[in-house]
Amino acid sequence: MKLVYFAWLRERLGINEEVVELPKDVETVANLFDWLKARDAVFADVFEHEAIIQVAINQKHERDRGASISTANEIALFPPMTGG
Amino acid sequence: MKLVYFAWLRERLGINEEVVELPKDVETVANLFDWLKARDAVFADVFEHEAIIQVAINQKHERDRGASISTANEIALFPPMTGG
Amino acid sequence: MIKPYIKTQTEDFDIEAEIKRLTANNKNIGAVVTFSGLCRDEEGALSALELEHYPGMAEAEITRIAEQAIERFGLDGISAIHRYGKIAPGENIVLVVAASRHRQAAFDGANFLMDFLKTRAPFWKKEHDIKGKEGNWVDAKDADDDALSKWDA
Amino acid sequence: MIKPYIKTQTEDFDIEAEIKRLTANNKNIGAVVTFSGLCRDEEGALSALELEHYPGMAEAEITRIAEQAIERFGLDGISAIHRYGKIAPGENIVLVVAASRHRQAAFDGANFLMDFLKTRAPFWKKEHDIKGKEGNWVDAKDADDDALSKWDA
Repeated sequence: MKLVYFAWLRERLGINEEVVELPKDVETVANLFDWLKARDAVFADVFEHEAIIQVAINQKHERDRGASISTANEIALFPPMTGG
Repeated sequence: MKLVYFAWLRERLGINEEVVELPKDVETVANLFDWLKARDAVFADVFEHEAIIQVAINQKHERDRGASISTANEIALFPPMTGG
Repeated sequence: MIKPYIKTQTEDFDIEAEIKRLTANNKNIGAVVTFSGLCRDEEGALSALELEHYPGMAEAEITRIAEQAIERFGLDGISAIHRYGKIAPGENIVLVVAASRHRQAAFDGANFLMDFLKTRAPFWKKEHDIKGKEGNWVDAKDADDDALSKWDA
Repeated sequence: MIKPYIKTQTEDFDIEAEIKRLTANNKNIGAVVTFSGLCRDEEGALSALELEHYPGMAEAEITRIAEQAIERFGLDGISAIHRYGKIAPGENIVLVVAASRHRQAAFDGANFLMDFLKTRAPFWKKEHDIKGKEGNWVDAKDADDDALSKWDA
């Protein structure tokens, strides 16, 4: 599965994107957040106020942290959007 | 005093503008309407449904038929406006 | 003190140039809204609209409404150009441009000026049909009067 | 079936050309509203905004919102062009154009798309100050979330 990062998330994590192999029990957005934080101290730090982090699954915005990620090819993580 | 006419009022009356000498007792918009109708059968006809005729005194829209015309240099008569 | 730019003219206008007129010397403008009103062909029945106006009063009335819009919405600039004479379907009739720091003020300013212009600016439209015959003077619409009520304070 | 014209690009856009794109083949359009969002210089403090976007999702989200606008307001056309990359004060960032038979639909369509684009389209702005230093990422504004509430059915 591909993970992509934008804006200050990208900058603070120091990566644009990565391909990860998730364990079988990482089934939801919330599971993914926990897995990322456990994996890496920088992620744990950046995800400290994780409530504001926005998620898109296969390029669709997903607000439900309980949403399944089982069919996801690409998950994006980013701050609140400031377009326009 | 100058009277100016626009749109279908102008067309039906057959004049763009005229200079008139009003009698002393023609003091309001309502008086002017009565005076014009009495003066001319075409005016009487065109002013039959006079409620929709709009008035501008010195280029300012005036909805009050009782408004004084004593300081007017120019009075315009026209149908409801359809700009934009 | 912001001054409206108001014109009546027979020729077409350049929207890009009119936007630049408001933004060129003010880099704190964040939002520009334009409204252009076009002549519709009424499903092919219309060959032209002929617009008559009351010179002097037309510019004065639009200026008065535009000054209200500046004050009410805190605009950094507002312009209106209204054409008169014969206008073919697909051609521009009227342009309003409103500029502000923030977007809602620009939207409201342009919308407000258009609503008042429709019923307060001394212009009248006559239809010419496709056979070249002069047709009817367009009636004022109740919907245009109703549109004003949304601006009641 | 009306299809929105949606683009993300680094280069500036031509507002006049974008209006023509919607009106050229439809003489029953009577109203065109454009919104342009410009980079403000924040009283001279800002040298540029840098816009980052999520390619693919950005176009898809704006298209989705634009399709809602067509349906909801009965538009005859709608376009949006959003720039990304470095943008200097006074330059355009985003353009929305909405066309309809009648003016309120065009105003509402453009306003609706802008409100949703602000908080739903995956773009992020970073400030560069006049000393050339990369500054902060712009925070999302509560006011932009609040603006959406006016579209609750």
